[in-house]
Amino acid sequence: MTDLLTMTGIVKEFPGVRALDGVDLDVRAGEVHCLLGQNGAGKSTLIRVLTGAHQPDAGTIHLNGEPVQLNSPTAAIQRGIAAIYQELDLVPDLTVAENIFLGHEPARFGFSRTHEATARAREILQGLGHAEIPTHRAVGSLPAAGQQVVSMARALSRDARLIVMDEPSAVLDPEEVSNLFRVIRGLTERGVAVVYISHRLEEIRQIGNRVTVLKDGATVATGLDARETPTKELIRLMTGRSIEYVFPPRNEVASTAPVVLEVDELTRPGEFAGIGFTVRAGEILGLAGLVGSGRSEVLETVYGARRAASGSVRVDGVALRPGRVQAAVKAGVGLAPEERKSQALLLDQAVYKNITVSTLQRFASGGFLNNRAEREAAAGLAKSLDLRPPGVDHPVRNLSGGNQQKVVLARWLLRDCRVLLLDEPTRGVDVGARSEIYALIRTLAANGVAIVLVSSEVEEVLGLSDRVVVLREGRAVHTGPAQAIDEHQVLDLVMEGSAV
Amino acid sequence: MMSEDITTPDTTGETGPDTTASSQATVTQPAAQRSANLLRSGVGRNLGLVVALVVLCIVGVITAGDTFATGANVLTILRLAAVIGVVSVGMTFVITGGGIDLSVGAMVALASVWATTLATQQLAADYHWILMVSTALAVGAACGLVNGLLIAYGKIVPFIATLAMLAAARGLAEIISDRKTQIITVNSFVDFFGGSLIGVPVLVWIFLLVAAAGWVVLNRTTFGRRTFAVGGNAEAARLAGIKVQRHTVALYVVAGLCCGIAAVMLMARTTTGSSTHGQLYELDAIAAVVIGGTLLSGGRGTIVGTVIGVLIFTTLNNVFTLNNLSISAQSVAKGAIIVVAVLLQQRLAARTTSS
Amino acid sequence: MMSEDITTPDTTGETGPDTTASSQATVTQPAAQRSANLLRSGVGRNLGLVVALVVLCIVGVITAGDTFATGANVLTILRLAAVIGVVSVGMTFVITGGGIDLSVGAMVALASVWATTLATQQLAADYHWILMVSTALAVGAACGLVNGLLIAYGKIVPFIATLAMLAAARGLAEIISDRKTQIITVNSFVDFFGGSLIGVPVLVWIFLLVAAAGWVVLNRTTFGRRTFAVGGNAEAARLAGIKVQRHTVALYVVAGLCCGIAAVMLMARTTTGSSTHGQLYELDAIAAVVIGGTLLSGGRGTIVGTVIGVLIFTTLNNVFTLNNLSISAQSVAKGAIIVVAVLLQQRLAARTTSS
Amino acid sequence: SNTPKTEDNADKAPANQAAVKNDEPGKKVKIGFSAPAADHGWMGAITKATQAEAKKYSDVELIVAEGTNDVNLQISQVETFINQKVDAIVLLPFDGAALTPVATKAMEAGITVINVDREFDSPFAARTTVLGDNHGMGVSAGTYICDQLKGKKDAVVAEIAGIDSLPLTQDRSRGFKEALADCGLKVSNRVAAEFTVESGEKAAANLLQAAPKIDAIWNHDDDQGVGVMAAIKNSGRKEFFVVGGAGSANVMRDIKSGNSLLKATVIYPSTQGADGIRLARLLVQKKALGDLVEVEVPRTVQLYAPVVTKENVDQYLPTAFES
Ligand SMILES: Nc1ncnc2c1ncn2[C@@H]1O[C@H](COP(=O)(O)OP(=O)(O)OP(=O)(O)O)[C@@H](O)[C@H]1O
Ligand SMILES: Nc1ncnc2c1ncn2[C@@H]1O[C@H](COP(=O)(O)OP(=O)(O)OP(=O)(O)O)[C@@H](O)[C@H]1O
Ligand SMILES: [Mg+2]
Ligand SMILES: [Mg+2]
Repeated sequence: MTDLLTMTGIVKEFPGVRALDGVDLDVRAGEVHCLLGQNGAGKSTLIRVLTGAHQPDAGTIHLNGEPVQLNSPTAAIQRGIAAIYQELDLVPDLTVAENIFLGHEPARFGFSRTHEATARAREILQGLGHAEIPTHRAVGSLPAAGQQVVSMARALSRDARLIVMDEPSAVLDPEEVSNLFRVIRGLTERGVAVVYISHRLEEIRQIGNRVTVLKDGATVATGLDARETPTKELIRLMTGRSIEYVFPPRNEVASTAPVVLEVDELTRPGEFAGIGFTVRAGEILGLAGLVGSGRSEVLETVYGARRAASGSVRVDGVALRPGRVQAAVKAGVGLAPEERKSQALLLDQAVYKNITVSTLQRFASGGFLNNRAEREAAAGLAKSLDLRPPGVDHPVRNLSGGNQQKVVLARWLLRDCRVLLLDEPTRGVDVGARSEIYALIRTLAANGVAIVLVSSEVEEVLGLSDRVVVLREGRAVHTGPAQAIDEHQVLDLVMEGSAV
Repeated sequence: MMSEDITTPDTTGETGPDTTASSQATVTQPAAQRSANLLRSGVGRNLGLVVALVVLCIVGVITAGDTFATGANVLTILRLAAVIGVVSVGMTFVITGGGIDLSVGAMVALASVWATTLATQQLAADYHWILMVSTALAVGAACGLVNGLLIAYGKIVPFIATLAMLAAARGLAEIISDRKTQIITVNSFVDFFGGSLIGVPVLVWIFLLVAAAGWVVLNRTTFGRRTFAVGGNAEAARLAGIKVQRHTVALYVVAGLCCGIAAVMLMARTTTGSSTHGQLYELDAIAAVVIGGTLLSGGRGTIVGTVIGVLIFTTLNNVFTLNNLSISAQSVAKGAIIVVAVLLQQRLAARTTSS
Repeated sequence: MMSEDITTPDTTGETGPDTTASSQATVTQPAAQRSANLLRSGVGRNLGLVVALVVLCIVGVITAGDTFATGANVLTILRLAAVIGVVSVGMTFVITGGGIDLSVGAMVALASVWATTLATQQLAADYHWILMVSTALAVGAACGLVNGLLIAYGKIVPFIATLAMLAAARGLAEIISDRKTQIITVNSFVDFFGGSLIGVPVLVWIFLLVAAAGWVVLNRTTFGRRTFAVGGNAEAARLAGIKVQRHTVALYVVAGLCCGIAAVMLMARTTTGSSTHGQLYELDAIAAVVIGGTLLSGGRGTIVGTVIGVLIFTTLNNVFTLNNLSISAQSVAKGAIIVVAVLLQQRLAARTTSS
Repeated sequence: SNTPKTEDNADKAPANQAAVKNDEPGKKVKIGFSAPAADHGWMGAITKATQAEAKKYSDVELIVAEGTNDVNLQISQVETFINQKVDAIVLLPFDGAALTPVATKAMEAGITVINVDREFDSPFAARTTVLGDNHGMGVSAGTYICDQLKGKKDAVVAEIAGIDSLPLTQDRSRGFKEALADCGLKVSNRVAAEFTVESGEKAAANLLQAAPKIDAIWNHDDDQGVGVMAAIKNSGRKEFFVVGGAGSANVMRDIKSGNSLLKATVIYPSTQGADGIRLARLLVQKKALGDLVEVEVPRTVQLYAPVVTKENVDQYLPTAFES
């Protein structure tokens, strides 16, 4: 096999940060080349150099042996490079079909051919196993997973020789991931090369051919065999240390521990119905289910961000006023929402300001803020979460995706909550930080916080929670201790009766 | 602007902004249902505005029935709406594309002055009035081009760049005209644009044409799609291979061109070119565009809404004048009516989408 | 607005806008270095503006040295800056919080008229001029409250809500004053606000106080921090437990209050209240705020930048007057200078951050 | 003096003898001039005439400030003039009352202030005031219309005013109303425009709809009148006649031609600023106003508001302003 793409000595500097410091990457036609590295290692930056979104400060790129200059996304697209970016880059008010064909709309004399676009979009979505996504719906109204599918469809809509996928599976559930893999295999059979980024090592094993590992903006290993290289070795290459990738031991929840959160018959028509559960102090309740099963909606309703049509939420026995975030916050409920960019982050603000925004009162006397105290508190958390770069004065916008997620989490860890609602807390977080986060969640529970955890990784839900609730199409189909059920049973439960 | 963000979530809990009627439609809908949806969503989105306009008309009929409901008066309203309407169509493009243009009024003034200088009029008298028209269009487009270049390549915030153009273009218009009102002596020009076609004034035809063309371009062409994309998420548009900068320039040229057309219309209406033409058009146009439902932060825009917005403001003026209301009372009433119209629009829009 | 989106990415590929020098600072830095950073970042962000202002002053000194560089002239500039400066400080809050306020000029007019009615003046003459001041502040705050309620709870786009307030407040001012200029006969009022303290006019003191208070509130209090959060991402702010609606109302009340203060200052300067006061202050204030570096789409704002922005515009006026430029040429020059100042600001800001 | 086009009014046409003597160069005079924004033709003409007048004198240096409708800015312009130590200030205030304090300050600083068109509310704010006769304009227009409509009891008279919030507009309307009342008429329809061509056209278009039958229209301003006439032409209506205001050259030519609905106009001189310059110069150079026995320049000069009709238009056309 000849090399389709060779990148050598790529350097990219941002003010104050050397994101890429001499990276090499070579990709062959028809292979799935995996890119591994910790949060902030430079994976996304490398991808953006490859797609012409960033200009490298040094280094060369060869396509099919020819040196190329990719000085704009258009240039890269013209050379057959397509990408699914980590931060979904869709236009929320355009429809699904319009987003898929953005920039290369089927048109005659400048007039868009809507029917052709719709038909072709439907075809591509079908190929991705998502024929149910309506092509004329505004993308902004789709859930994160739906948007991810649209993003994939967009990459596929171009006749690309090389498709780059930056954490495409972060918001997908297991079934959808296998769907994605089917598509990828189809692509590689046709000789298309795929660069695949993920923090889930088991995915690398399933789909990858070769692996390149980045650390601190430099290539530390390349051409590793995706199936053969031991996990320990990969983690060591990425982090420089060895980490046991396991869940910390559970603390027993005393059956006498007071019930903190009681949710009863919570209903929002069209989203979920009759949801009820209780969480004791120190207990972790996991919500499992497919994407779209309504887990996020349940959390947001409990938090008051959505108003329940019926049903009640009680904290320490006191009913919360429905549809009032304030009431929930006052009662000591905190929500780490799933969409960090739109629901959580103040992108232009410094890291520490993002971390303290929910706890400002603590750092203020008479309304005046003590910046130093804020910075110190934030820095402490940044350290324990292994934030990279560790400074807390950068605007959050400049952080890598995984590190942004850590900032969101840090905000809620800082707050003394009675109830913590965590929606996909480890999305896009690397293995090293992941184990830190697990430990932190456990510590919080040990300190008496009632935690509700939503995650698309069944393993994580089972490994971390004490009890699980399984949701299917907005209804609870199973409630019970986490240890009494295994991954397959959960998957059976969530899939049961589904058309696929 | 914020409103969008705080508009929805608190009471209803919706976060998706565009849950119009079409969201229930499924993939396999038959064509008939699809067009019904289109109608429903089109009316639904603008229902409140239409209702506001109808209510206004009813008030007009009740308070000044004999004069309000005449064909002549309707044509008067349309003629008044025509000039600012054309400007507003251009403004809709710029705002949908995520920008703003404060210089529209000044561009109208400059174009009208340039197209009515003695030299231009002499040429037009010798050859054809089309020369005056092309001068106005060229001046408008050129100003738009400067705006666009400053914004897209000079990276100056649209508000500031077009504010600078406002000052500069009006100053230039004053210098060229020496602050004199330049009277048009080319009769063929005045006759053509002052005339009527099938009973409808030429100016109204121009307005209809520009609005229709604007609608088609915004909704049926790749240029329109890309305008939404650039306004909705410029970075995404760039990554999709759209030449965002070039597109931005084009949007401001469109706005400038519309100002050139509006200048021609104003020249025909007043038979003059003057540096005082088009005062405060920027506010009027932006108000019509925004009340029509175009998002000031970009990414969502509607020509139909803009046209209704323009009609609401002109009808309001007409009804006030017919009723001989004092100017001060007009102001207060205008403020109140705007608020009521928008509230109505929201409530009705919410109802149609939730049903 | 778009500019932000298309500003950065294309050529440089940067997306982070706020990479000031402070980004290297770590928590453990010594105090000296921290304050050096603060200085550097403060200057860095506004360096271009400061340079523009300095260049303007140098031009002033060269072209009209004997009068420009006198204390009296500096005070003239500051007095001129004071009124619009106070309005701009309020506007900075609203824009940083993701809104906009077009009604500032009208609120100034209404507050000035209300505070100078015969009845109010009679009361003030009988008791204390503080009654006139409180009337103006109350009227400003009340208008701001209405704006805020319409926007936060009525969910009307800020542009439209405040446009309605513009019309209504000016109309009301005309009705109250019967369109007559109301002359202030309470001498104690005029004497106090027209006077000086340590050689500096009371009006300038008020401006300094308001600006300082604005800076402290925006940068050192929870209220300010929340303003950034609400303007930067209202949904995130809401989910972080901030009372977004209540905060929004508060922001418009702040703007209204500033207009009340400005009305008092204008009353002192003109010894009148009038429905024609404050014309086009909305454009002037927004221009000063935006040229100062506050983001029109919210989430980023700077009082220092606003103050420099106001000073640039007022100094420009002063230099023009001193130099007797032809009036139309002044307009053209103004447009050109605005563009140059902004370009300068960008280039210099880019240099300091990349070094 | 030379070109009659931009200076000189009928009332002082014969003063040439003395004026020539006064015209001889004397001590250098630095004059500051400030006026509202030239957002309409008459205001533009005022500034132009003022500048043209100043150019005629080798001993006058004129400093013109940017026109503005912000009283705060205009006050600071006067302050700047004071800082510059000008000898005189010719001030057409946006709002007379609001500019009074700073004008008083200028007078106290020893600067001769000439108040033009919109009056200060204190006698200490200006040395001399040059005024048009706004109330008189209304009276003249009303009287003329009464004469033309004589006997017609239920005649419909419409009024197109200028910027309604200006005292001068209110004065004109008051005079008009009073004159009409004298002959038993009243204003049936009143709209206000903004002194611009465009606003005139807009206001007239609406007005013509509001009143299906009209006998006479008084339009306050001839520049906005261009738009008014365009709207009338567009409507095709001919049943009434129009009286203008201010007296632009265009309108006078129309009157002269005799085939226009415009039958008359009432003069409101746009040379007030120019007169202000002359008076300022005389005052600073301590000269007397020619043809007056009095050795001091008078405190108030109020210009006359004559009605121009086809009969006497030739007399006024040369001094009319080109708007
Ligand atoms: N626009 C920018 N300005 C400044 N620094 C940046 C910018 N973009 C990225 N960085 C920095 O570059 C480094 C690499 O970021 P990158 O996004 O490539 O990481 P990543 O490997 O994709 O991490 P993750 O797994 O978390 O997505 C980080 O330290 C980040 O803070
Ligand atoms: N792929 C999809 N295409 C279209 N609609 C979808 C899709 N996935 C979910 N939905 C709709 O979105 C709603 C809920 O989605 P949401 O993603 O919030 O659920 P969730 O269980 O919280 O999943 P996640 O945890 O991944 O966010 C459902 O009502 C469903 O109809
Ligand atoms: Mg990444
Ligand atoms: Mg979810």
